[in-house]
Amino acid sequence: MDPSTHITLGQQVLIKLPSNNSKICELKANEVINLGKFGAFKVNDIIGYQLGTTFEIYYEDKDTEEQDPNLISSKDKVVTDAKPKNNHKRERKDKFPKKPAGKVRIIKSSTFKSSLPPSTDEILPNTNSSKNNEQLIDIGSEAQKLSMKDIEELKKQSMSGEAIIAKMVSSHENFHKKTIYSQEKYLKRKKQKFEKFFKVEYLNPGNLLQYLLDKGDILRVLDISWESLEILLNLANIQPTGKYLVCDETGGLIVYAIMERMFKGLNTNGNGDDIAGEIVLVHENEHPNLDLLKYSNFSAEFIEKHVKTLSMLDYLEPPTKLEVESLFVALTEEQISNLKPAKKGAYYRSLKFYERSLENIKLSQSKYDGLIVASTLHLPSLIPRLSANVHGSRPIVCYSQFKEVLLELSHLLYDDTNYLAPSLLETRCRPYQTIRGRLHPLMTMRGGGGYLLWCQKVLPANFDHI
Amino acid sequence: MDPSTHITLGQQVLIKLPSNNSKICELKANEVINLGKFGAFKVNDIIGYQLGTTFEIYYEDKDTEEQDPNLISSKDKVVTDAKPKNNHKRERKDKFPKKPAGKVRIIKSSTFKSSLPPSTDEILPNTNSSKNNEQLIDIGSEAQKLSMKDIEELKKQSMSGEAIIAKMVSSHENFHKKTIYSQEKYLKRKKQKFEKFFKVEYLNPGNLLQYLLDKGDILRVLDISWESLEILLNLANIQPTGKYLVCDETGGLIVYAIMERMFKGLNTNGNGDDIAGEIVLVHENEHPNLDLLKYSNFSAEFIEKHVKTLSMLDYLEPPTKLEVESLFVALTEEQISNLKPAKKGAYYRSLKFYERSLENIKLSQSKYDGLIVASTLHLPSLIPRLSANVHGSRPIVCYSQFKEVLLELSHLLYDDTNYLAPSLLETRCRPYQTIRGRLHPLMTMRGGGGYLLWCQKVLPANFDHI
Amino acid sequence: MNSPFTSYKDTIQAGDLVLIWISRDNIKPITITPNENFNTRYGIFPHNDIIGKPYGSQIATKTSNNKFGFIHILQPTPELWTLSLPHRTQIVYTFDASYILGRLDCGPTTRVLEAGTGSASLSHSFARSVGKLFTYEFHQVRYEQALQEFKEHGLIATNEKNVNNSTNSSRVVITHRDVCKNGFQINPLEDTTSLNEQSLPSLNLNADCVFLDLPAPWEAIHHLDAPGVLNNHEQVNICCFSPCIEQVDKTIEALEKYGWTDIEMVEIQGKQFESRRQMVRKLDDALERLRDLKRRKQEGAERRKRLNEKLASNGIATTSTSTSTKEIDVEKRPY
Amino acid sequence: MNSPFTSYKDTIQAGDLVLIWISRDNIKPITITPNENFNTRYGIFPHNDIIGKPYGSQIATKTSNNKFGFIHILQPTPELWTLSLPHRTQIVYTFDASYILGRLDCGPTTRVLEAGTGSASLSHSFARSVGKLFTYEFHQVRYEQALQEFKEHGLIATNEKNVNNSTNSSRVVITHRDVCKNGFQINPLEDTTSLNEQSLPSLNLNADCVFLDLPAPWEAIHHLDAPGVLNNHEQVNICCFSPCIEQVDKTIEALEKYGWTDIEMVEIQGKQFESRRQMVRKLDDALERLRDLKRRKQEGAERRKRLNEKLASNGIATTSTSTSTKEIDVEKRPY
Repeated sequence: MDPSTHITLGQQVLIKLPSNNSKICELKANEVINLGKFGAFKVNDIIGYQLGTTFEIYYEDKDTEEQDPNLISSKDKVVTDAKPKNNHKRERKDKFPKKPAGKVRIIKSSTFKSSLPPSTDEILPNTNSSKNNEQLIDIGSEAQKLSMKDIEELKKQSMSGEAIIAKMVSSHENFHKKTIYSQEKYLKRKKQKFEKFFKVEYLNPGNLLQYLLDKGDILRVLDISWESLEILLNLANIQPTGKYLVCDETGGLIVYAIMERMFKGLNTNGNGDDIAGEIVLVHENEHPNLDLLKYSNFSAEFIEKHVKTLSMLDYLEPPTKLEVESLFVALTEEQISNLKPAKKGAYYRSLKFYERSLENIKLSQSKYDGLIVASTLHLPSLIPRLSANVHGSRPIVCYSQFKEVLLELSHLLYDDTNYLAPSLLETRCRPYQTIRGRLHPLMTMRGGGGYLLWCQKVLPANFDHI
Repeated sequence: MDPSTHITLGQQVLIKLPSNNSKICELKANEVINLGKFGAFKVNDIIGYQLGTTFEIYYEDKDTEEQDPNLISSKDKVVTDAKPKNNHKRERKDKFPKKPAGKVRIIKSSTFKSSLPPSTDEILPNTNSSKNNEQLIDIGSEAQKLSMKDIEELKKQSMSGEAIIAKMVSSHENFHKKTIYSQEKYLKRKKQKFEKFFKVEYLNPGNLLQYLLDKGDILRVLDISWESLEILLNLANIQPTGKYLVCDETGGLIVYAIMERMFKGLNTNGNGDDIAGEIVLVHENEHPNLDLLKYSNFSAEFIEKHVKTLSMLDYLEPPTKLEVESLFVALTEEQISNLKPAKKGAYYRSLKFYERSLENIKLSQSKYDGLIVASTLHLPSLIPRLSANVHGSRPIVCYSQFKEVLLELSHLLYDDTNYLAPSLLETRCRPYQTIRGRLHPLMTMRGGGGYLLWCQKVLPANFDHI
Repeated sequence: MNSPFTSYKDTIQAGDLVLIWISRDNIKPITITPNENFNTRYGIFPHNDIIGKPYGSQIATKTSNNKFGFIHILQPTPELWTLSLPHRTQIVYTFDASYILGRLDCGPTTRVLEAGTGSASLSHSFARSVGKLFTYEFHQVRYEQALQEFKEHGLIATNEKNVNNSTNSSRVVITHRDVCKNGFQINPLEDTTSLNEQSLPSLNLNADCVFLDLPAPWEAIHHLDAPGVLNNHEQVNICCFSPCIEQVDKTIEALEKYGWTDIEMVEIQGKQFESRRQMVRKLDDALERLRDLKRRKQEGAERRKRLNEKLASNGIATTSTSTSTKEIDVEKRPY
Repeated sequence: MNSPFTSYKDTIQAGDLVLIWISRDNIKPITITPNENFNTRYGIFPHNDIIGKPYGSQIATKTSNNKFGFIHILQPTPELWTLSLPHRTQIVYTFDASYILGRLDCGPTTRVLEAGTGSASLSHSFARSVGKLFTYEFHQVRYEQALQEFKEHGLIATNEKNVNNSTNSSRVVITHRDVCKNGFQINPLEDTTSLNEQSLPSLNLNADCVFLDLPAPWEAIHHLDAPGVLNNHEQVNICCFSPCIEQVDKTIEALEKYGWTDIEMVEIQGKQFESRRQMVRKLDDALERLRDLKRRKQEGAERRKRLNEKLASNGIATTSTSTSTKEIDVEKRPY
């Protein structure tokens, strides 16, 4: 099964909840995933379906529930987001009792609009109901004839979220008096509260980024937006066979995006032996930070083969081959086999270091098909040194959270004939509310998203020889 | 007649043409204004109508045209935009012969949509005509059955622009085969070419700014947009009775906008004796530059009364009263009457300078209800000195074409307890194509428009005394 | 009574409506009252300490743990007032408000129609900058709240006699009305308005411009043609404010039907920036750190080598990296 | 034939399609041909001087007036190709193109449907980044132009045998077709397509994603349900690109009707900045200029006074102002 298209065991996926929250889950065989108030399900039940499928959790038989083998025993390993926040642990437990794992069924649509109960579809388009707003002062729970107890009862009767909401709407005295806007808000709020569906999505870089954004973890990836990330890939002219020099302070998000553009779908047939493309990551600390690659669906072997890492020092000031060789004395097979186990281990470590050093020298002398930089280091000193080995007519693309930083860099590059036409640009995705009859640009766009500088490496002519 | 609402002799107005170009005209009695290919009209004919009226130029009787008294003789003073560009003066003359001044009549609407000939209204909403685009390769003039000669004939027959276009549309073989988009473009192009209407608008700061923008003269006003200008007025809390310290490198546009907000409509009843508000303009050169005020409809007397000007040196380093008095010896009425005429003139000049110097001292010591700055001087050194005399709880608003300049200023003000909550902001007006059925944000928004820094002047507590 | 929104004041007096600036997100309107206290979690501020101080004063207090708390006392303006409103209400913010005032050509003699009043944030901008504001609100509670607020803010005279006398009357007239149903004409004998003059049978509004912030503005537009509503002697501008594009479309339809021309649809995009200083991180410093690491590693390797050769050595040279910092001004948009 | 858009090249050879960069607004595609010249108003550049040079080389020439003219020789990329297109054609620019590729989750194995081809600017982005592009153009002339271009660019093999063999076939298949009327299924026996394999009765497109840039995309959407068009084994993404909001509305209606979910409408706002250095103008320099003026005036006044007192004096002291300049980096959006 291709983990880029189908739900696969061992895969990292994004699970989207009706509340618009999402979580990342690793799909381990025989485990139960608990989505808190939205229910729980067994991983095995969703394996093999297409990524992008929306599932509804349902509970078939109320009476057998207590004896249901799906009921989580205390020995089951439960993946859950619900953390008790304070001392009221017992109360919390009562409010959100341990959810038994329900069965799942596929539902076709997960958009809000199309999952509205039919009875409200006739009410919503009534744009003339605004006048009635006059009579509405406060829509409190007193207008709602269904009590919480009734609702809990309905839930126990395994009624679907949709059905509960339809019932609530028909029981709400003032519902038809609401403006379409408050009708909509009301339904959305209720829906987020009672519906039990979830959607399983491929964890592409955009979804990963959205997840980090929702978690408030966006500064970890230098505040980059999806649209900035995507234009970076295009401007850098990423191709499956390219060899790219990369500096990535986003913990691997940019490397992941480049890998997806280069290799998505290619890593499933064997180990991708026939794929030539390579990413060379230079890092400023002792070890590279590619944390976020753990969410990718590339195997460790695949990553190791296609992503080389070395420190900026090793890249910019590589030792000579002589120096490297002076620190290592190769032993013959026979000599090795005569070593004591501890010595043997030490020898192999030295050998690995030696081989790695030789490879680093090679990498520091290679020519590159592009330079991609997302670094908080001072760019005017960094870029000229890193771009020395970039081929002519190949792009240099720098991302920064701050325009001012790129402004400074652009001035330097303007004055240097090794760079053609530095361009400073910004791209922003403006989302619209996408409900027919109520289309409008959304007012609350997040700030940030970053800026890009793009130019071509060129080879200046020697004007003395003309 | 109120020149802020009605077309008045001696007034400066904006005349908008079907081509979307505009021109500024002073309305002088008995003159003819020539709008080039759109015709010519007599100023007297439009006096007294409401500002905002759209007029059509028409020619009643073709046969009498040659003898028509409206025909411009070479002695008539003609205001015209048409400049011969090259040597083909004679050809040009033939193409655009001297226009006789036509009669004018009011037309209700000047929007493109509503002035479309009715026959095309049925074609335009046909959004399904896109398929037919397949058959269209090039819509050349061969598809147009009316020859230029025919069109000229129609024009001579005093047909209205609308009627000509309707005729052209019905004669165009492929018109119905065009997509709605190219239909629209075609009509618009033709309309701009043949229609003879013009609109007379009040020359408010927004119109003046648009005029400068159209002329490519926007850098003269520091690239400010209308929306930036308007938010400046609100943030500065402009009121008719306020006293504002202003630094304006836009040639008076900002002063004009402040005056309109303070006084619009008040200057018509007498000379506005009872109006208290005052603008104090400090300038960095010997003389202030308030060029653009010539387009305003405030009288010179009104401006002199309400706009005081002094140099930055006079404001920041005023002479003492003693110094000023030491340079002037007052004479008695009798002594003055005994002076020779030349000496008398010199004395009055000295007196004026003396009085002015005393007034400058007063202005440099006054308290102000707001500081408004649009200057290219280094703001971190300018703003603290200019804001010394601003009352507590009064706004300081700085406009700049460049954000970086305000960023630097904002850092300084953050660290200074005399300023509360410096905010750096940007406002942009996004125009939409406003034709029903074809609404969309316009893709080509102009860059620029500037940035604003806003804060409140405050009075820090003395923490030693608590 | 002078309104703090339409005239300047220098000294804080008892009875003044002031805005207490605690922080950008926390601005409180209070009326200065002798012997009362203003309590914050940063300390207690007696009104008596505020009375007599100039507007804009920072007022400091010592907190229990011997630190300082402070607030600023500001005179209200429409812009500061808008900032002080709770974010849950629908507010016309200053970015939009200022553009609207500009496009409606507002000046001190302008007469404005506004429906509905809503949170009255835009009403305050109008009240500051125009001659007369007629505002309409159909929601009973919001009408009463706004009426009360206009009175407290000195924008509606509480003992008014003649509304048409411009020098001596209220800046604002508010009417409880569904303008879509009942239009704009005011009959003080029948309508629930802020007018005290009950003898007027009807009022010539003579509005120079109109602002509609209604769910269905297209239902109100034809009512503008009723006698006395608009100023017939000059060009009248209208602005309809809607969130959804379908609403704009219906509004354009109605405007065209009732003879309005030169219709433009625009959107105002306002941004506010945070500025901060960003440390400049030099490449050389990063390289020096890496060199340092490498030296230590090599020393370790050599030491191990020497140890292997039974040569003891205890001296490890430590190097210190000196980093110099420079800063650059950058902008940062808040979320 | 390797396409310059899908593989890297180091040295410029005869027969190569290259982009000549003259200026930002003037980028010309040419095929390098021995003994030909490239003429600009900056001078004449013989192709022979270009052959054998590395890509990215600046080529200089001496002009008649003994100055230098120069150009840069670049290998085409979809982004540079887009820049080289005349602005009068409708182009999907890189801001939109890159977002579209991202949202459609494009990778080297992706199969894309595109209608219509138009200026083929987006087609080149797809061709670079996906496994297979099926593109449709209903306009006869544009179809032929695009077909010719894809062949010249090595994106359509001119001697192709089997389109379904992914390793050895064209990256692009273009079909002359009105998809609104006739859908997406390709029958090489009947259709005017770039396929040379005439024996295939029909082709499984198995598209993973769809891009529609049509005046009426809603008329094409139901055709996607025809057998073999979409990949039924996985989630398929669609992007419809329209200028007008009414078009978007009709598209949403059709998408919902035919079972598409999670519909989002967005607009990409791309900006490009010019940066420049702005001189810092100091207040002190301005004041010094004014002081200088004042001194001269006072000297003049005193001189006149002395003259009046019949005391002749000819000495005028001139002062010179020294101005120091500093610069600040600013951004400037071009119009």
